[in-house]
Amino acid sequence: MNTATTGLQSARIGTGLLDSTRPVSFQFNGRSYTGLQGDTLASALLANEQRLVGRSFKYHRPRGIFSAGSEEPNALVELGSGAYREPNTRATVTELFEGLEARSQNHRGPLSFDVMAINDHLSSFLSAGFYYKTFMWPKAFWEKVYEPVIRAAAGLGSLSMQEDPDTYDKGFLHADLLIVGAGPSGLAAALTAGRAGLRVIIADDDFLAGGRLNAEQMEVDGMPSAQWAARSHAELCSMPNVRCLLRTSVYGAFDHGIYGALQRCTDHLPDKSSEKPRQILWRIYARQTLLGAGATERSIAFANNDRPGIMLAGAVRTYMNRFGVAPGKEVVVFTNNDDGWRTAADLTRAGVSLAAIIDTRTTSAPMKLPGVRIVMGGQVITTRGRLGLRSVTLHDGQTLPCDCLAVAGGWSPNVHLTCHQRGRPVWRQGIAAFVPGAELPQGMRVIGAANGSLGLSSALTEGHRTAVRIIEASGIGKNTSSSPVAEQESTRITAFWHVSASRGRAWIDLQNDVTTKDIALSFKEGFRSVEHLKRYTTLGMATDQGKTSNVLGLAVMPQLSGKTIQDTGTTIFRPPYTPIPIAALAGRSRGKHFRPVRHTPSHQWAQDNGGDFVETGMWLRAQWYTREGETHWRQSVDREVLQTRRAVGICDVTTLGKIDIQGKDAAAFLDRVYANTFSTLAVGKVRYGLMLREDGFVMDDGTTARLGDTHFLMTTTTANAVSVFRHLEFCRQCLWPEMDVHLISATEQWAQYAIAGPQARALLEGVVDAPFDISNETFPFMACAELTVFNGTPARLFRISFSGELAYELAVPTRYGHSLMEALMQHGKQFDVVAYGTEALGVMRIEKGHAAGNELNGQTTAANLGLGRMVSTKKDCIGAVLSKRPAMNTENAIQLVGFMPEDSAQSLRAGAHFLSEDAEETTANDQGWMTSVAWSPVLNSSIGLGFITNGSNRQGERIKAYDPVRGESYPVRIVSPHFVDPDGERLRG
Amino acid sequence: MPVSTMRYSALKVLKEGLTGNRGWRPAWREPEPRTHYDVIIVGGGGHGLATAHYLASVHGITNVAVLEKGWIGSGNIGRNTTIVRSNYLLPGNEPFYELSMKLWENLEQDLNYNAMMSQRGIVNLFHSDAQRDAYARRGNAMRLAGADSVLLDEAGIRELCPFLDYENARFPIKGGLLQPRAGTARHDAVAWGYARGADSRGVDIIQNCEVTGFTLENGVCTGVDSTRGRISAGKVAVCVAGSSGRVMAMAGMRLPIESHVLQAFVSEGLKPVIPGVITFGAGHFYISQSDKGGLVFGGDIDGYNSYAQRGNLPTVEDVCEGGMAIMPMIGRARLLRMWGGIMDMSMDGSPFIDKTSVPGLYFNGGWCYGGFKATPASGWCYAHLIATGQPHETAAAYRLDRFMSGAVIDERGAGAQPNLH
Amino acid sequence: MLIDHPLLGLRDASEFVYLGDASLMNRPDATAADASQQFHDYLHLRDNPAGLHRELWYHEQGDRSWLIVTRDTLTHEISHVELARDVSLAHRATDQEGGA
Amino acid sequence: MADMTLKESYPLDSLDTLIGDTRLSAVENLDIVSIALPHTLAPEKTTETRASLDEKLQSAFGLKLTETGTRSSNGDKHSLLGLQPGMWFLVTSRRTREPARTLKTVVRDTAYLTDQSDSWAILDIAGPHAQAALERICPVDIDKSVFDDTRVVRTSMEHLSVIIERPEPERFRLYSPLSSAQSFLHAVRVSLQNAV
Repeated sequence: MNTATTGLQSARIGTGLLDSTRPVSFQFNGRSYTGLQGDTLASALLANEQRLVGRSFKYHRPRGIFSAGSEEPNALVELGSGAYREPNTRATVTELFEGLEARSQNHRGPLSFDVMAINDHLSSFLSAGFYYKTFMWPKAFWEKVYEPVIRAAAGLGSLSMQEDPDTYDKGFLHADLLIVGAGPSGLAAALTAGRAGLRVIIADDDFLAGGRLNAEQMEVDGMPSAQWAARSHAELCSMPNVRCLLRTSVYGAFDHGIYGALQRCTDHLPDKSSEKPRQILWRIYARQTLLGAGATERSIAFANNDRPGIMLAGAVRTYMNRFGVAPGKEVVVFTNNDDGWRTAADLTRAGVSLAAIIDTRTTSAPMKLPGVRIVMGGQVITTRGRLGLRSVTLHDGQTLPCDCLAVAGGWSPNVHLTCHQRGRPVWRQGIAAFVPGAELPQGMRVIGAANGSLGLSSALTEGHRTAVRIIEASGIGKNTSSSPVAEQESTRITAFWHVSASRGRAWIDLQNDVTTKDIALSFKEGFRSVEHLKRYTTLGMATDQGKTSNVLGLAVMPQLSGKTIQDTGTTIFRPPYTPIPIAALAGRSRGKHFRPVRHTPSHQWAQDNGGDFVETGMWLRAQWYTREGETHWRQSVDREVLQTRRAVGICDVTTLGKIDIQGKDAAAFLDRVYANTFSTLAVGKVRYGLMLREDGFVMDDGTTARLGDTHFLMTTTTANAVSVFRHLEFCRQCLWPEMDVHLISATEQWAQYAIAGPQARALLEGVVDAPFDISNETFPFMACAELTVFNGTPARLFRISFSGELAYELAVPTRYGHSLMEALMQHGKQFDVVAYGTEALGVMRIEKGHAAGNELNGQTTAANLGLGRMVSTKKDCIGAVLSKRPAMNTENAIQLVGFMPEDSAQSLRAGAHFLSEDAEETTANDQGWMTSVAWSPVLNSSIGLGFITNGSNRQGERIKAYDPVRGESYPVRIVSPHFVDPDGERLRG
Repeated sequence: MPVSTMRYSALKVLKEGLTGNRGWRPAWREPEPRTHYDVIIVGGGGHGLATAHYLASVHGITNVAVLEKGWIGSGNIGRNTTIVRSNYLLPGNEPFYELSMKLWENLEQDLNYNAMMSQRGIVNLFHSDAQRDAYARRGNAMRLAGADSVLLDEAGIRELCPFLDYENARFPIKGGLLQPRAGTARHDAVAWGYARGADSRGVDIIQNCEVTGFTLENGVCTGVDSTRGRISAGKVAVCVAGSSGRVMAMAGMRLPIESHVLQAFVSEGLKPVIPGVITFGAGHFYISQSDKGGLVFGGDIDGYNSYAQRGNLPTVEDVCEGGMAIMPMIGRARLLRMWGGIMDMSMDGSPFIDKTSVPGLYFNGGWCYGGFKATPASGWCYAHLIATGQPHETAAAYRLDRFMSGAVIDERGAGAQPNLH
Repeated sequence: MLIDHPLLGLRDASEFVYLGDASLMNRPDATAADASQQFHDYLHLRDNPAGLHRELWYHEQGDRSWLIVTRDTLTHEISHVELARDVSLAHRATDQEGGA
Repeated sequence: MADMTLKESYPLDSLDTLIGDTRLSAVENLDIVSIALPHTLAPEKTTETRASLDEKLQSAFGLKLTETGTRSSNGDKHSLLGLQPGMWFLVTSRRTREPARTLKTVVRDTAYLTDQSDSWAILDIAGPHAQAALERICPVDIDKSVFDDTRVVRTSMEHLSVIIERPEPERFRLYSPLSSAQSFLHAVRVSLQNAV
């Protein structure tokens, strides 16, 4: 190991596809190493003979590098530091860059001496599902003792607990053909389709196009396979109609040809200060899709098959051929198929010492390997070497010293994306693996190894041929290509899963420490369906989602049940294919940009005048305007209320929903959507409207003005503007399509201001242009008009009042809103005008007893609100019939009334429930609740609105307001909800 | 007749460990169906198994079969986000869920099975005065029903969850409603525990047995036809979340239910991060952390009728946006697996435990996405109804005819539109 | 999902808002003797099929059309899309003929 | 009587900026009026009304009524956007403070009109990276091979309802709700910064 620190890369035996001129230095567990440009973290660690890289989940067994791809179960590290820390990162797919920092995870004390490894010695007490059988006594101990210990021991890496410092982006791509995987079949298909002119997207997880082509010593079209891959990729990149996405994993197949893909843009760059997004989450809309995702090799179950140095045979080839790394000094190959022999061949070719090749088959050796010990019909029984493999023991008892065991258990096609919808893979005995089933996602075809065509030649021709079929079907272009040519290597296999002669634990799922014993136990205890097996043993539930272990587990089951593998069935593959950072799925929708902000036209004015803002849906509204010397919001609100009631106040009510309704049948339409009648409303008049849902509960309310015979302007509450519009469109298009009615939102078109108070008219008379007359006689309460203000600006004026004062609402085209607010305030000075916010608005509407959001909560009826008589009995309307249901019209239904504290010093709180003072505090005795409260500067008292059973007949009664979550309980008296000007003289004055 | 079952304990685990774990026996039998049962429960999910357990253990009715078309626990109890709480608002709901909470608190001792019920609390965040008042109303309603609730201000939330975004949030956190006794439980283990409990008292759990029809004799339900033959019964109790519409259609019934897909998500395993359960209503997001270390989270239903146990991308992204908006420190944690469950969404968001218009046929369903936490009380009250013929007092509001009478239980005030509940 | 809008072609379902069973278009007659029963059934009871489902989608982020989409609730496959207003008008026409 | 007059102000405040090789600019001098064709149950009557409306618009603006999802235009001066069945936006350079009233004298009883001039913030994005930038937020396929100057689309971008058209091969025009103009500008700006 001392060589490692010096950066000699002592296991480097060639340069493979690396750039030997560009050394890259990095750190692992605080020690410095050197690799080469083009290395992964895993290959660089192997080059430096760092074989111990992590610990397993449950038993904390020492683990090394097992694979060369995203299926890696063992070599998980914490990457980066500070806020950039990234737990559970696979060393096998982490592109090496200058200054990379990685740490092993899930151990206490140094990696080589993990105190948690005690679990390994206690393993017989920690068998599958043991925790369901204990930790139950004493009862209180679970949260206090057992669970904290378990939680601390479980988990893998840890988060930095800081905000993710990177930015992320999303995007939408459209293609005639999406090709998943740039291996032999994918490249062949892309070349064919691209040359024919189709819009093609080809995506691959790797930072190099080629897949296995880069890992093998084979030839395509007479050149080395890796060279062919590079050349093909270059040609594809040069085509304007082709988009090559490397470092991009297509993680999910969704309905109707929509795919999710994650492109890693900056992860491999040393400079983390980049302004550009770290990753882009693409949503790809593809007419056709070719899945060329390749295959994943699997292991064989034998005792202690999890030690550092035990590696998949295909991965051994990858490290030698692509990364120029010798995986060991003395290698043994253990195989059940011909592919394992190619590893042996490459090892000897590379001059790595090959101790023996053990083949479970009793056939004759598929190839000659001069000077290599060949054991046909042999088995590896167990292995030795705590922190790294030292030897393997064969079935005949002899022990072979070695530091690397290459295991070839056969290849499993990567069928995952075919299963993301309904597809169920089917077993193909010939290759002893599951292949895609018949039910593929819409528009998807599978090619190459993913389709079970394991040979190179068949992968290339299958990719080409399928692309030709798609071109012909698309009618877009013509095929001009022929299939690339390559030799067809032998892939014969005789299924062999489990060395039954092994005594010790034989690992199936390396990361979750699931062994053949656990599977036997779960079977014994009755957990026999594959789903029960998975859930009881946690097989395949680790970060690799069982890529290397599922099939092995499914194959061991039948040996117990006597069933066949296909009858045993398989668990379902779910997205994502590889784990996706949560931040990437969120994209830009973070912090202040989580959702858009809506501003009213006079937002800037409010900001300049002490406005304090509150979120109302997407809107920002001024809730009050703080003046010099005001230290508490109540001071501001009281001032605004008093000044409005004394003189005149102005409030921005632009956020109210406005719907322009026109058509010959507009009036009749309103009669059907409102509980009360509008056809009788005269032009130039406004009416309060109550809208019900079809179930008879109140949906929304607002005022609607008749601007002409066939022209109405409806206002909705701010909260319901969108849902009411949708509802009206439903009525118009689906229920009464014969009506001549047209809807368009005018919410954004008009800046609207409430002008309320005794001086309101006086103020407006100086604003409205001649000859318009707004005297009480010509422009009484509930009148409206289209006119002009401030010398020619078109405007609409409505005489309506939410505050209970003499009040108007004045609307101008939005672009004049800011200017109007300034002008009104300036012109209003002489009338002692004040700007008031939503809080003062709320105080005044409560003083007046008007219902708002807290009362119109979707659970209340017109009767509850004291508006029962508004529901016309003369006509049908939405909600009329079901509003008559008995339980909604009982004797002691809740009704909206007012409340005042018995002790004037007591301030009321919304959310308090009402009970009789002597009643026991139970659900049965609950009589209602307080909906809205305010401090009334007019009455110098806290006042409230609320619902209480049979309220309108109980005025004057004293009851208890029960508010335990605020530690309060106090007497209140039921009063009229109209605290101010009950007879409404002011608003008519 | 009762069957002897081995008792689980630390000692047992120790003894078996020393003797090579050879002595363990199946957690439940695999019996052949008999020709007749006093009660047939259709559906071997959490609620069905719990019903069987309480029929046997509380009401002494042991001649019971649970018929499951697949493997037990294969429905929503096998695919939920494991949250247990009783923080409801309405009198029709809260006492029922509080009963459930009390049953949860004694579940492990009752079942001799560790379902890892973990009372680490749930907090619902609020962002405005109106939301605060609505939660105060709810918290007080919970107290009236004997549940626990704490209304926290921003400082209280900071103390509980220092890792949330307090500086830069689009919807600033003003506080939250906390229920300390709420938490999570190991969902599969709940099904297995109830199955083992019921089996040990003589209940036959019959897997891979799909009910294909009800046998009706002059209007009375007297049994079922199944893929394993006709089985007669005194009472037939349907309990098939996700298939309610299909199964009740066999009895000629239309239900106030739509089936929708709800997605859920789990991250790679991580060292402890999230203390309890956190819900961020404004961002359609809730999250907890499993004992294995995975962040378990979810949000709204996709919103369209579906019987496919999978959803689509817009919801996935919407949920993760909510997560990043409220706790940007989970950004570099990776989403490991997403899946979907079929929710029987009712017209007011509340469930049904009731007799049907067919004598002898009972119905339990419409749990929306709230079925897991209800499992014990659902079983308890359903068993009570089946055994006594009378609704349990805490479930009396869960009637099928409530839309006719207008006595709806609409927590959200969304009206008769299932995908809004 | 993608919805093949009769006027606009394939559009992402996220542009749409879902309502539910297309039977919600057949609002009962409020003057009928059993109106309360009819409205109860109309608003609350569903076939909720596992298979072909005719359902209402609103193109809120598009042309504001209400569509009737025929979709398989088991596979999510969409086999037919119509403009709800056209269907409603046609339905009315046949009703009137029936009435005449 | 106050002798004040009201000034116009716009949320994008005459923005005109170059990001890399692509230009972002606000358009603030357009009038937009929605034109709705009256419903009638008699198909021939509807066809008649539509024909007469079409004729009036052609003579006044040289614009034909288009199908939903398509647009007609004469240069940048006027354009007609088919946004909904039986509903169009007439977009013209600003001439009056009450365009709906003015247009009424043209179309008379052949259409219902609503002024939309102040409902939308209009943003032009022009340059080599315009399409690549919009690819980050626009779910609809806007590749030049399928999206040209005859098309108009209303869709959802960054949670906002946005109308998009492509008057010229390298220039897109975006209409977003006025109240959230700042949020949408941010979205487009970031898209461009990320794409260039």
